[in-house]
Amino acid sequence: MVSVKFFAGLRERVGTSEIKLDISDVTLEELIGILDEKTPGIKELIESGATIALNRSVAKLTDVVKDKDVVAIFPPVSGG
Amino acid sequence: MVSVKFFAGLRERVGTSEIKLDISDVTLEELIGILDEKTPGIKELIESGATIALNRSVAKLTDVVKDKDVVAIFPPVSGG
Amino acid sequence: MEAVKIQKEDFSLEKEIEKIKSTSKRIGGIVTFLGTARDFSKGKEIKKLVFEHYEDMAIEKLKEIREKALERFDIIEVLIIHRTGEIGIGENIVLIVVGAKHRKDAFSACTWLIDELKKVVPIWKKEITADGEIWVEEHA
Amino acid sequence: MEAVKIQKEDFSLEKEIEKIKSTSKRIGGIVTFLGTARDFSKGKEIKKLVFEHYEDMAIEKLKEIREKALERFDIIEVLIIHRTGEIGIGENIVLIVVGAKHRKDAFSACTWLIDELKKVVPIWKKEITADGEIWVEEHA
Repeated sequence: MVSVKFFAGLRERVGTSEIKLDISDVTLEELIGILDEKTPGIKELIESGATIALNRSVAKLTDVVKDKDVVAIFPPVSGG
Repeated sequence: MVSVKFFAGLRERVGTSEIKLDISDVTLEELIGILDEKTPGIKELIESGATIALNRSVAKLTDVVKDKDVVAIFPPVSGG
Repeated sequence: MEAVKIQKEDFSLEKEIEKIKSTSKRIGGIVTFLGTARDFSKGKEIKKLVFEHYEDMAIEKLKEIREKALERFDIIEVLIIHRTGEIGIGENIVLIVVGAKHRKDAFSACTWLIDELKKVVPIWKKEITADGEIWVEEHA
Repeated sequence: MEAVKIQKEDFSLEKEIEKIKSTSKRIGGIVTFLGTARDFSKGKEIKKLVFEHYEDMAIEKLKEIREKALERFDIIEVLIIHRTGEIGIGENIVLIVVGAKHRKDAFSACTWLIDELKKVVPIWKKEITADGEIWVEEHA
């Protein structure tokens, strides 16, 4: 099981803070494809400037997601 | 009467915090000459890097001192 | 001493400065940056702010920038606190305290830390205005 | 509000920050510089410091640099406090607080103010060491 978290404006646009996917050994790019099949439009939202973190580190689309990993997808940060 | 104040290390080297001089309409350069006659060595101390203020503003040696003026002579500042 | 914190509650500058001071008698300069909630931003009147954060990652990132600052600059100690949740106008948002032997290093590190915090720490600000709520999403 | 002060007593950062905040709700960044007494300077162990000042002129010069900063930088308010007399190791010496809409202006003004204070305000520091007392007289 892989947990996909959304934050802030992206969380509101996606309409949920977390989606659990029963997948493993897929790239982040493939994971986004799977998300988009379940919730059409997510891919576009992500491509319009989101950051993707894998286990709390900023990740590349080619990085591979394994069971129990945590993926976080969020808009540009605006703290401080 | 003109009041001449000394501060910090210069005050300690001169040995007093204030000298009153019954003078008027002399330049600061002349005033230093008068001080040096009364307390030999003051001129040298002043020339080795002191700042001279006339009525609380940094002054030039050619500025003229009048009755009731306050002259202050001090080493480089070191606050903060 | 917890050197980085994310909390709902307000913080005390005085206490954080005392903590920094107690770490070393070599400290000659302490520079602090305190971010506060303004009532106006880009032509809009703000009623309040709401901050959301990605808890685990935000704390890790704060630790990371603190450690980078300690490596990069000749400084002695760094404390960072960021508030989360609802924040009223005039209230404190973020505090960065840097203690160093000399002031120039403290200023450089503090400037670098707040710039870096705004770039890499997963915290988001929502402005609540009379016309609605807006997530601030421009790049730093 | 007294914007510049020279006093024997210690001061409270918290109170000064509250004063700055109360002047405007437009303040988004407050940068402070706090100078403290180090126990070590240029190879000598310091026991305590003694500050002397030329009262009338020092206050005038503090007001002058504050006003120059308010003209030169896009900032909202400035407070400056310098202590005088005996100051023990670890104690506060000087506090500069700058409130601005944006942090960059607050950082620039605060850096400029402490540099300027060290150049033009007639205050002198004496270091009391085990070997004797030394007036610090090097140029800034």
